[in-house]
Parts: sequence; structure tokens; C-alpha cells
Amino acid sequence: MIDAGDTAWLITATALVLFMTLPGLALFYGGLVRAENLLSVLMQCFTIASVVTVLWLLAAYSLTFSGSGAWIGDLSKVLLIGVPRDAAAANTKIPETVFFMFQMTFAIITPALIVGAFVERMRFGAVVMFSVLWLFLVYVPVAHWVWGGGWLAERGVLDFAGGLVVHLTAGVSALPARHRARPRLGFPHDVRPPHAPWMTMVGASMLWVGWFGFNAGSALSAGADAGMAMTVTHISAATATLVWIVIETVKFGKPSMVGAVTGAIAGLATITPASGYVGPGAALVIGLAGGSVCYLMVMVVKHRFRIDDSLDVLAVHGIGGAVGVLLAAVFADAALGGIGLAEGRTMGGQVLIQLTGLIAVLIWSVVVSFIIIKLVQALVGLRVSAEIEEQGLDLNIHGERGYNM
Amino acid sequence: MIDAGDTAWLITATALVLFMTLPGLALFYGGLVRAENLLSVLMQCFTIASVVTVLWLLAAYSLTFSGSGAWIGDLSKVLLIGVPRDAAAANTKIPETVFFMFQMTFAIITPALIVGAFVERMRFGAVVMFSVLWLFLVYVPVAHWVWGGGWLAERGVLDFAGGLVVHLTAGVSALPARHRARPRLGFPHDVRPPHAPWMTMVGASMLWVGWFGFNAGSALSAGADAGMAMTVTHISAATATLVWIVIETVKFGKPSMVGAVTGAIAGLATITPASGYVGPGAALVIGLAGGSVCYLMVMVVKHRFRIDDSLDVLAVHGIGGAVGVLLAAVFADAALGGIGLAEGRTMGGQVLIQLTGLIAVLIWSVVVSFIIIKLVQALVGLRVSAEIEEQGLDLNIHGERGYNM
Amino acid sequence: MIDAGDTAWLITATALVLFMTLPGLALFYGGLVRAENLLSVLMQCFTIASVVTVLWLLAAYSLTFSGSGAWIGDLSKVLLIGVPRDAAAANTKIPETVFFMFQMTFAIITPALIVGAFVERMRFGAVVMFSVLWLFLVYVPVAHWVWGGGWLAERGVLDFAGGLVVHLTAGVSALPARHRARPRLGFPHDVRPPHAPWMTMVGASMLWVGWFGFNAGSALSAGADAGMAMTVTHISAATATLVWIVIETVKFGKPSMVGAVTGAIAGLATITPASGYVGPGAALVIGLAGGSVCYLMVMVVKHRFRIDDSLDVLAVHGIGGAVGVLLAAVFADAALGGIGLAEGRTMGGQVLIQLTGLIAVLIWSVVVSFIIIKLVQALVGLRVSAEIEEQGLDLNIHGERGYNM
Amino acid sequence: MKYIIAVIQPHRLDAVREALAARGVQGLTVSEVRGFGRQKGQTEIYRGAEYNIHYVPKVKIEIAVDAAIADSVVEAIGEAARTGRIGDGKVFVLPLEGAMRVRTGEMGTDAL
Amino acid sequence: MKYIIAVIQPHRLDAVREALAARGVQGLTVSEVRGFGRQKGQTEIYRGAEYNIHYVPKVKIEIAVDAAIADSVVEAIGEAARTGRIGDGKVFVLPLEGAMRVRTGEMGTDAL
Amino acid sequence: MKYIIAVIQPHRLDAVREALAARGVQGLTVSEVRGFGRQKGQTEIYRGAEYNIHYVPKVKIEIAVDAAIADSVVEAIGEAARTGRIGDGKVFVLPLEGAMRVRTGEMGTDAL
Ligand SMILES: Nc1ncnc2c1ncn2[C@@H]1O[C@H](COP(=O)(O)OP(=O)(O)O)[C@@H](O)[C@H]1O
Ligand SMILES: Nc1ncnc2c1ncn2[C@@H]1O[C@H](COP(=O)(O)OP(=O)(O)O)[C@@H](O)[C@H]1O
Ligand SMILES: Nc1ncnc2c1ncn2[C@@H]1O[C@H](COP(=O)(O)OP(=O)(O)O)[C@@H](O)[C@H]1O
Repeated sequence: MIDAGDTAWLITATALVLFMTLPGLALFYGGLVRAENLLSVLMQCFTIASVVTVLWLLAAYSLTFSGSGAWIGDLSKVLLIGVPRDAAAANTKIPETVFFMFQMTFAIITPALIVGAFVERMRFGAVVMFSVLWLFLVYVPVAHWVWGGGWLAERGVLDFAGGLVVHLTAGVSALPARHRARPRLGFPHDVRPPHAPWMTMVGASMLWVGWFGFNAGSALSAGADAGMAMTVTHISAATATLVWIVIETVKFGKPSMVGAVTGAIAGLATITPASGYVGPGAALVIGLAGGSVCYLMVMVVKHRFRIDDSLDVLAVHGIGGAVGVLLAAVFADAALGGIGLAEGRTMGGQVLIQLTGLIAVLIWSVVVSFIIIKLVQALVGLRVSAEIEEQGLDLNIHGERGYNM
Repeated sequence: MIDAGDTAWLITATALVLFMTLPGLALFYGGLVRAENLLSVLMQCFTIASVVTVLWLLAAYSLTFSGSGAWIGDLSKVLLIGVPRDAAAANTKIPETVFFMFQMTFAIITPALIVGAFVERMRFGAVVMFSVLWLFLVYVPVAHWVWGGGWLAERGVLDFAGGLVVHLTAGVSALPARHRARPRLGFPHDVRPPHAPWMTMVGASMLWVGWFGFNAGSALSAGADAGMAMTVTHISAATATLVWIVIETVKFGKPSMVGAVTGAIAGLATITPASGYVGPGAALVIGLAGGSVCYLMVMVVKHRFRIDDSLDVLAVHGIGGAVGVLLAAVFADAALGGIGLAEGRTMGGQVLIQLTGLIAVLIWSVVVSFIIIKLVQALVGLRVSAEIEEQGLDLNIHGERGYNM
Repeated sequence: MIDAGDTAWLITATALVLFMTLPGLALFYGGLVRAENLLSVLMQCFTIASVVTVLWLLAAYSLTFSGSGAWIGDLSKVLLIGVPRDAAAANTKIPETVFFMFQMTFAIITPALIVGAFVERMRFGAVVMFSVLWLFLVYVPVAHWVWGGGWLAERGVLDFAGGLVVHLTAGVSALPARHRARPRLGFPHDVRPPHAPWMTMVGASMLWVGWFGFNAGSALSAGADAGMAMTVTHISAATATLVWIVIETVKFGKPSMVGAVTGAIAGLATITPASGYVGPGAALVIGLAGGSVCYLMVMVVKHRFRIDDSLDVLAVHGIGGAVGVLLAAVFADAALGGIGLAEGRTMGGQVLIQLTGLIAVLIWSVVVSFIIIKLVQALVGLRVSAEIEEQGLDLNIHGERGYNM
Repeated sequence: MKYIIAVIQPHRLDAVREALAARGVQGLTVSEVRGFGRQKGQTEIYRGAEYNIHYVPKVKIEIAVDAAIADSVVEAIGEAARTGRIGDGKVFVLPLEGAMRVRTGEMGTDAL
Repeated sequence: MKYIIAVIQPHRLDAVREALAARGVQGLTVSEVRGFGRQKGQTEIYRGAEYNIHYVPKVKIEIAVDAAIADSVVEAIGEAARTGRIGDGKVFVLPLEGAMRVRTGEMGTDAL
Repeated sequence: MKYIIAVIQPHRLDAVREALAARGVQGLTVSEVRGFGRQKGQTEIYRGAEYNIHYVPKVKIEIAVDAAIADSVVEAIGEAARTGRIGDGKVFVLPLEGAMRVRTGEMGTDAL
């Protein structure tokens, strides 16, 4: 039976999560690059959204959510054939079309997140090809393992809204992608500063608001679970924002806007896997942890490893997601205000399961992404020429300028 | 009886559709004009939204949705008098106030779409006067014919969310409006390029997300119909985007951002009339058709006819809407995954009805718009002086600049 | 019992109201300042959102909505401890977490509104400290009096969505804040014009759409009340917009975009306290009144009193809120299309109660804000140096620029 | 050689460019500037507050020419830029001692 | 006639304009420039990454004046623009051979 | 003293600046300009409509130098800015009669 209230919320949540990518993430990333590369970022997000949509319908949805394989689903729901118009999605009171769409918005934003690792230098064709292969070879299997009834689901891994499936996969896949794409010219000393921090703030705000759809929508119903997920999501975001502001104030005396919004995203990524299991007090702690660990990692990645993770996909999403996956096991404990672990499961046991999931997803994502990026490099090449990179991608690749003032 | 779930969704859908105009469409159009005309576009959208709101309450709603005339409604719901606070709208479980508001957002965006045909040169007073007359003389009657129980409704025309009522009326009314307003100075060779393609992308993204409210909201309930409408809407948009990207890549080697988002809007406009009747496979075909036909028409209008349809209202909305109205009849067929045609109706029969609607609405819109534009020209004049046009409307007409950097 | 439909709407409404601040209000204000101060405004809004969130959880929510004191609540819901996950909020069918979150978004936007009074010159630390103290000493008590069962609630004051609690408190608190902060350098003759009116329009549009969440959400359910609240909100906004456009056209011959959107905000602020009680006809009148009175006040404040209320917080929110509080008593009358006054209450009696509330809240807000601002001045100082003010806050205080083109 | 600097109304730029091309001047460099002069700026009103915009947007054209044609170039600019209203701008002629085309290293009038 | 080019701190522009008006100079042309000099640019930190902004925003003023008052104009600019800190800028004086007012076609000092 | 004005490709700016620093030139002033010349602008296509962008973005460098090193500065700019393609730009040398450092009031070559 379909419930109008649940359906109303899930349609809305779907719109919110789509809004996170279009235009939220696009603006968030777009503000951080040079003005001459703005359109290339917007275009990549827009194109990924379109390509993933069509592929999701053609096969990816079915491979993720249909069938009972441990590793991968089947093809019985290709084109949604055989899904009656008014069928409810399993264990929910929403139409399967809505579930299909809601999940699709996750499949859209995840490869779009990776874009942040190789902006300002990657060929357009390479971005598209990478995203397509990555969708099928990383996102679909991992989503199936965790949410589609695969082997991690069976072990009882906790990942409410995508710490493993979204943030960890995107965050660590950025690593080989970035590695092969190599740093931007001039990195680390002569890279141009973000061309429009204000735009990054607007994107971050849209991500924050949209994240209510992401996390509270993952309850798949409009009730107490959604309410609590929204609450803890918001608290974690706010806390991590403050962490970042405080650190920057202490360290530099200048709390920055770009820093504050990065903190918010860190807090949001960290709470994501835990958002359906924990209480408001835990959200404070998770926000604190997410904010400080991600801050540290941004520094380490940039300064120690000198990796040009242009927009900090690894440090914020990868690490934030991983921290959240572990903390989910801790704060799900009823004693700590959570909803309680599965019958007979200890906190230690749950942590182990989370660790298993984490390591498996990490290795799979890194290895497969490495293979994909090599393949793409061989087939179409990764980088634009140095001259095009210097002049910017917008005019050379897309024939337009972001600003014609 | 009012249902909270349906009401929740329809209030949200109303907010989404208003968001399509404010600021979605305003930004979409605003990015395409010169920097010196940006505010004039935003102002026109904002003013139309306000004027239509008041007129909708004063008379337009009642004339559209009250009474049972074949051609026009009556005045019994002027000011919503006589509508009890908790009355449900006919055949729905939502309050009539919500229906009133939801429909109003359609009446707002439709004349705002036409603005795209005469930006950068039309007097502000002329825009307002045209919009007011057009609302009463084109939008209200056509909406009554199709959705208010008028003669087309009785024949069983299919127009789920406004292929005839919104996109065709706006698209073809742009023709005489543009004809009388004449091209911008310098057209076609020395017109300035879009001043902010990034802004157009943001507007397009808001339109896309808001369109979930437009089409899925038109189900007037939160259930399987809304879910499927959202699904097919999204698929058509994504497909048409890809069509545009592929064509531009093949033709110019440079897939453009402005092209991609135009494709998305074409896909959205095309699926609109069909969105409540068809399945996901059909959405792919409709997206393909909408994308390619609209692409072709943009070229034809610009290069063959050399019409300065500044922002392609005719080619995208007019043609997209018309294509969708016809395809709705085809893909509504249950054999093609649709919900099935009315009892005893053949596909050929339905196509005929659709054609009738199409031709009637087309002729009515063109003729009446022509008369209105002549009238406006006689009363207040259409164009600003060449000097004002050269210097831009913002400073001269509104006393402001969009940017004071 | 929790209802999915009501919950769906209230979660959505919460997202909408958060969206009003992030990024709505931030953009609205940001467009009105110099380019060199843009980030400081965005940062203040973002930081206030984060700080208020954490404080709301730690104590403010409990002090506002828990317990039955006439003046202030108690601490029994600190950290939401003792609130079961699936408890419904009192007199509603939504989870208390959702009520907690919905109300929090009001507590966020209210101090953020005040920011408009001292932009471009106030120290960042002073803004944060002021906001924190103000939250506890003005917002929390007043919200408790009116909505938390305090003494004004007991007298039956009508304030549906925050004429007293939000707009009046913010509007009049701006007065002492601004007084002590003193005008910007160069005021009134050499202040730089709004750097991005287009951005102000985008922010205003987001505020308008978000306001559906604000007012219709305040019904705390998805039914006829929410529907009517949305309707009257929208009508008032549109009417006040037209009032402003007409006045400017008559006075200057140049209807301005910034004027039009200011009118919209005036109309929205004015209807807010009345939005749950009145009908559509009354909304027209309230919009007319709000638009014209606020227009007048903007002139009076700027030209007569020569107060540098930089972004017109007093004239628009303070006065608009006050007018709405009084008109609520009038148009709530069933004879005028309202829902009717409490049993046995006359219109005159209700006006008196409204006046009591108005005066009490006004005096409390002004006096306490004055003390807070003195305290903040003593502790950390209010203004940046003249040199920093000249060069802009972004680079000096936050180490960034809004634009790096 | 002469270095000619002209400050003109932005909307006359295209006309000036064409007039110069007609006299064989191919190269020139343009920048956006703000002019202060007899022509007063504008008053913009935002929400009732008047903002005095003292400056007027102009464009500046720089052209290096052979001394022989300097006068005719000045004249051509004057004609193409003139609207007869205050604010039409100025043309200045400075002595130019050397010029080099970067691409080839050519010097003097050959470089123009 | 002289063509005076001054590069100054942006926030001294109004003071300079007033000082010049006091000496009877009505017209001038202003543009935004980036200065490189002793005054070093800034380091901006975005998410822990340091960006070196080598340049410093300045404004450039151009004023054509009668040779007789050139020195006093240079002096006036110097006084009005001076803050005493590195980065205050420079004033350059170039010879000016001709001037024309576009509106009227007037030539020489009359055109200024 | 000489006043050198160079119009170059934007992406050669850093190279030119370094080349000049190597020759002891510390100060210079840069602005964004639009160039018209042999190098033709581009055609941008938005939704099938072609827009002719006649101008090409360039940067203009201004450097006041002692006459003694003017030639070597011109040469240095030429070398650093050269890519060998049309549009590489021009260098112009104008006579400079006076200079003042605003901060100190120093005059002449000391002010550079
Ligand atoms: N002495 C000057 N030096 C440099 N530029 C000047 C001078 N006088 C005027 N200008 C420039 O010429 C423009 C037009 O001058 P203005 O006095 O307004 O008009 P007109 O030349 O018609 O009298 C000004 O905006 C300014 O940019
Ligand atoms: N030789 C030069 N030629 C042209 N412009 C110069 C020259 N030297 C300095 N400038 C300009 O003057 C500005 C101030 O110079 P700077 O060396 O920073 O300070 P100061 O003049 O106080 O020593 C620079 O930012 C630059 O724009
Ligand atoms: N006579 C001129 N006066 C001023 N600037 C010029 C002149 N000729 C060229 N320029 C500038 O030099 C730039 C390069 O010139 P161009 O003719 O395109 O290439 P090249 O110097 O390689 O022949 C132009 O874009 C323009 O800015």
C-alpha cells in the first residue's frame, strides 16, 4: 500500500538531492576554480546527471536493487519493465518509481563529487567515460553490497545514507584519478585562488539544505526516523562548521568563509552513514570529530603529501565518510542515545563489521578506479594540453565563457 | 476530505513551481542577455509574478476553473469568495486554496516565458500591459478549454501539465510579439553574447528541479501517478540534454553548457503534456524527439527565418510543447507502456483530438497575441529608443545596474 | 500519533526556512553591500546559523518550549534528553524532533536579520557575541511569551508565524545595535551603491518561496490552514511588490528592481503574524498596508532621521511586523473573512491585546539589545578601524575576496 | 611616430574602429576606464537612498601610428566619436620614440 | 602640455580628485590596474592552501594639463595620495603634443 | 627616462615579470585590455547563434625606466613574451620627463 505522506516526502527528498547536484555541487565546485574553468565544472556536473539518469534506467538500477546476488543484482528491472505503475518499493509505502528516482539522485551525485579531484585539467570526454565506467564498476556493486541485499548488507553493516556507498567510494576513487591526472600546472605555489568564494558558499548552502533530503529521505518514510535523521544531520553540520571557524581563528586570526563551508560539508559527510541510528548528543560528537579530522586531513593531504586534490574530495568526503562509518557503530548503541544495535550484536562486533565494509569498499574503489583511469587514459587521454590548461577549459573545450561582461 | 499527504506534496509542488519563475526562469533568461539588461529581465519576471497573482485572485482563477461554459468560466469564485476555508478542490483531496495557488504558479510562468522573445528592447510598461491582456485573453480561455472543463476537455484532449496550456501558448504567442517588437539592434551579426552562461545553467537547474513540482504536482496527489510523472520528466530532460551534447560535439567538436541546458529545457517542455500518461521507455523516446526537433527548430528559426526569437521561446517551448502533445496520444497507449487511452478510443482518434487542440490553441494564441501586441503598440509603444537600447535598459528604465563592482 | 502527511510537510517547511537564511537572506543582504564586504555578510549568516543550532540544542529550545513559566521555560529538554525518538510535539501529529528543527530555523533567521543593520563595519567577533546574547536574552524569552505558553500566549495574543517573535524583535533590536555601531563612513552621501542588485533579487526570490515554509509551516500540519496561510502570504507579497513599483513609477518614473523586492519582503513580513487567521481579501489589504507603510518608513528613517539602517531592517521588518500584528486582530474577524476571534473576544479587545504584546516586545527588545550592545562594545569593541572599513571586511577579517576574477 | 590616446563614449567604439580601419589603422588597444569631467555622473536611487555615481564609464583607445598620419587619425576619431553632447571625450597625441613587434622583433614603424 | 600618469592607492582616489579640483583640474580619466613593486602582495589561504597574490590593486589616473601647472599638479597628487607607507605609488610626467575635445573639435590647451 | 608600454598575451605576464626582475626592474603596473590587430577574435556559438568576439584579451604593462636600460628592457620583454604566433603584441617606448615617488616625494630616476 502506498502512503501519500511518505510519498510526498520522498518526492520532495528526491528533488532536494537532485538540487544538491544541480546546481548545488556545481556551484560549490565552480566557485573554487578559475573563472576560465567555471563552465567546464558546471558542464561536467550537468552531463554526469544526464548520463547517469539514462544508464540508471537502462541497467544500473536493476543491477543494484534487483535480485539477490551477494555481489551484484540482475537485469530483471531494466527499463523498469515489469514494475507495475503503482507497485510499492520493497519494505516501504512509496511507489517503486519514487524509490528508483531517489536512489538515482545518489548515483548522480557520487561520480559528480569525484569531479572535484581533477577539475581544471581533465578532458571532457575522459570525465564522461570515467564516470560511466565508474558508475557500473564501483558505484553499482558497492551500492548493491550495502543497500541492495549484497554481502555487506547480510553481515549487517550500518550505512544509513551513504558513508560507504557515496562518500568513501567518491573520496578514495579520487585518489587514483587524481594521481594519473597529475597536479594542475603551477601546483602548489602558483595555482590561482578560488574565483568566486561567494558562489562556493551558495553551493554549500544548497548542499546543506539538500542534505535533509539525502539523510532524512533515506528513512524512506515521513516519520520519527526522518525527523531524527534531519536533526542529527543539521547538528553535525553546524558543529563541524564551528570547529573549522575556531581552528582558523586560532591559527590565522582570520576565520574564512571557504573554511566555514568546508567544515559544514565535512560535518554533513561524516554524519551521513550514522544519521539514521544516532541521537542529537552523538551528533555533536560526530560533528566535532568530522570537523577536526577532516581539517587535519586537508592539511596533511595538501602539505605533507602535496597531492593536488583540487577540491579536497579525499580529505573531506573520503575521510569524513570513513569516520562516520565507524562512529555509526559506536553511537548506534542505545546507551549512547542511538536506536540500538541488532539483537545480540556488541559494539565491538559492529565496529568490526563496519571495518570490514570500510576496507572492502576502500580497496575495491581504489583498485577499480585505478584500472578505469588507466583505461580511459589509454583510450582518450586524460589531460588537455598545457596551453589549453593555461587558457582555461571553457573557451577551448566548450566554446564559451562563463562571464562576458 | 482533505488528505495531509496529498496536501503536503501539493504545497511543496506549488513552492517548486514558483521557484521555477523566481528566480529560476529569471536567471535562465538573465544569463542570456547583456549585463546592461540583466535587471530588466529579473524585474519583468518579478513583476509578472506579482501582477498575475493579484489578477488571479480578482478574476482569472474563477474565469478559468469555475462554472461549466465550453469557452470560458464564470465569476463566482472571484476573490475566492464562497470557497470555504477547508473545501477540497474538485476530484482531489487537497484544499481548494492549494489548488488555486498551484494553478496560479502556472499562470505566472507562462507569460514570463514569453518575455524571452522580446528582451533587451521592450518598454517595461508594454511588457506589463501585454502580460495582463494576454493572461485574460489567451491563458485563461485556453486553460479553461483544456483543464477547466471547456470544449477541449470534453473531447478528451490529453494535456497533463501544460503542453497546450503553457508551452504552446507561450511559444507561439512569442511570434507576433517578437514580430512587432522587431529584432534587437545589430541582429543577427553584432548582438552581444550571453553575459553569464553560468547564470543560465543555475536557472536551468532550478527549472529542472522545479519541474518535478510542475509535472508530478499535476497529479494533484502524492502517489503512483506523481511518482511516474516525476520519473518520466527526469528521463526526458536527461535524454534531450544528451541529444544536444552529442549533436554539438559532432557538429562543432565543442559541446556547450548553454546548449546542454537548452536541451534539458526542450526535453522538459516536450514531456510535459505526456508526463501523466506514459512510461519510462516512452520518456526516452520523447526526450530523443524533443531534443532533436527543438535543436533543429532553433537552427531553422535563427538561420533560415532570421527571426530574433532572442531566447528561443518558439523553438523550444512552442515546438517542444507541440511535439509532446502529439506524442502523448501515442505513448499513452497501454501497449507502449502508457496508462491506456479512454475506453473505446483508438490511438488515431486520440491523435486527431490532440491535433484539433493543437491547431485551435495555436491559431487562437497567434491571432489574439497579434491583436494584443498591436493594441499595446498603439497605446504605449513597444520599443525603447535606439539610444536606450544601446546603453541598456537597466540604467535607463529601472535606474539601477545589475553589477556595481 | 505521528501523521506522515503532516510530517512530510513540516520537514519540507524546515528545509524551506533554512533555505531562507542559507543562502536566501545571505544573498539578499550580500547583494546590497560593497563587493569588498560580500563575504563578511555571507559568513555572518552562515556562522549565526551554526552557532544558533548548537545553542538551540544545548539550552535555547528547552528554555523556549519546555515548562510552563510565564516568563521563561525550563531546562528539562536540554540536548533533547528525555524526548523519545517518536514522541509527537504537543498538539501536533509531527515528531518533536521536527518541531525542534522547524522552530530552530526561526531562531536562526531572526538574529541573521539584524545583521542587516550593521553590515560593512562591525567586527566579526562582535556580531557573533551579540547574536549569542541576543538569542538568549531577547529571542528565547519573547518566543516563550508568545509561543511557549508564556504570559502573552495566555492573554491570547495572535502571532501566527512571528510578527512579534521574529520581525518586531529583529527590527527594533536593530535600532540600538545600529545606534552604537554608528553609520558607515561616508553615510549618507558617499556610501557605495549595492554591488549586485541581481543577487538581491535572487535572495528575495528565495525568501519569498521559503516563506511558504515559514507561514504555511506554522500551521504545523498539512491541511486547510497551511493552504490558506500559503495563499494569503503570497497575495500579500505580490500586492506589496506592486505598491512599491507603482510608487516608484509615479515618483521617479523608474520602477527599480531593488525597490520591487523590498516591497515583496515588506508584504511578507506584514502578513506573517496574520497569515493563519485571515482570508484572501484581507491579504490584499494587508499587502497594500505593508507595502505603503514600509515604503514611507524607509524614507522617514533614511531622510528624516538620517539613520544608517543599512539594509532597512527597522523600516521593513520592524514596522511591517508591527502593522501585521495589529491587522491580524482586525482581519481575524470572521466578518472580514478571517477564522474568527476567540469566543467572547471583541475586535477592540483583541487589538488591545495585540498592542500590549507589541509594546512589551518592543520595549524589551530595545532595552535588552541596548544593554547587550554596550556589553559587547565594552568586551570586544564594535567597529573595525576606519582603514579596514575603507578597504572592506572580506580581505581584512576573513582573509578572502568574494571575487577573484 | 605618435602615440594617440582617445577617451570616448563606449557606444562609439565600433564606429571609431571602423573609421580607423578605413584609414588603414589595423591595430589598437582598448580598455575600460572611468571618466571625470564636465559631464556629471548619475544619481542612482536604491530604496530611497541616493547614491552619487561621480564617474562616467568611458573607453580608452590607444593607437601607435606613423607621425605622417597622426593628424588624420585624430580627425577620424573625432568625427566617428562625436555626438555633440558633453562627455564625448578627448584625444591626446604623445610623442612615440620606439616600437617593437614582439612576434618578429621588428622595430620602428614596421612594427605598427 | 603634459600628460600626467599617477598610480595610487585606490582609497586615495577621492582625496586626489578633490585636491585636483581645488587646483582647477576638472577632467581626468581613471582605470583599475594591478601594481607590482616593493609592496608585496598578499597570501590568501583557502582551505589550508596558500595562494600568493603577487599584485596589489591600484588605480591609475591620467590627466592632461597645461605645462604651466604640471608641477603643481604633481605636487597636489603627491600630497593627497601620500600615506607614508610602501605602495603609495608613483607619478609620471610625459610630454603631450596635442589634444582635441571630441565634442567641439577644439585643439590644444583649449581642449583640456 | 623612458615610459615603456607593452601589450602582450595574458599568459606571458609571469614570464615577462620574471625577465624584468632579472634585469633589476622591480616596479610595473599592469592592466587588462582588449586588443584589436591582425589576430582575429573568436566566434562563439550559443544555441546556434554565432557571436563574433572581435577583440582578444591582452594585458598591458607599463614600466618607467632609466633611459640607459630602456633598450635592454624592451629586448627582455620581447624575448619573454614571444611565442612566435600572431597576436604576441607590441612594445612602445615613450619619452618620460618626470617621475615622483608618492611616499617620499623623491623625484627623477630615484623615484623609479
Ligand atoms: N584633462 C583631462 N585629462 C584626461 N582625461 C580627461 C581630461 N578632461 C576630460 N577627460 C576625459 O574626457 C571625458 C570627457 O570629458 P568631459 O569634460 O566630460 O566632456 P567634454 O570633453 O565634452 O567637455 C572625461 O570623462 C574624462 O574621461
Ligand atoms: N617603474 C615603475 N613603472 C611603472 N609603475 C611602477 C613602477 N614602480 C612602481 N610602480 C607602480 O607604483 C606602485 C607602488 O610602488 P611600490 O614600489 O610598491 O611603492 P613605493 O612607490 O612606495 O616604493 C606599484 O604597485 C606599481 O603599480
Ligand atoms: N598600432 C597599434 N597601436 C596600439 N596597439 C596595437 C597596435 N597594433 C597592435 N596593437 C596591439 O597589439 C596586439 C597584437 O597585435 P597583432 O596585430 O594581433 O599581432 P602582431 O603584433 O603579432 O602582428 C593587438 O591585439 C593590440 O592590442
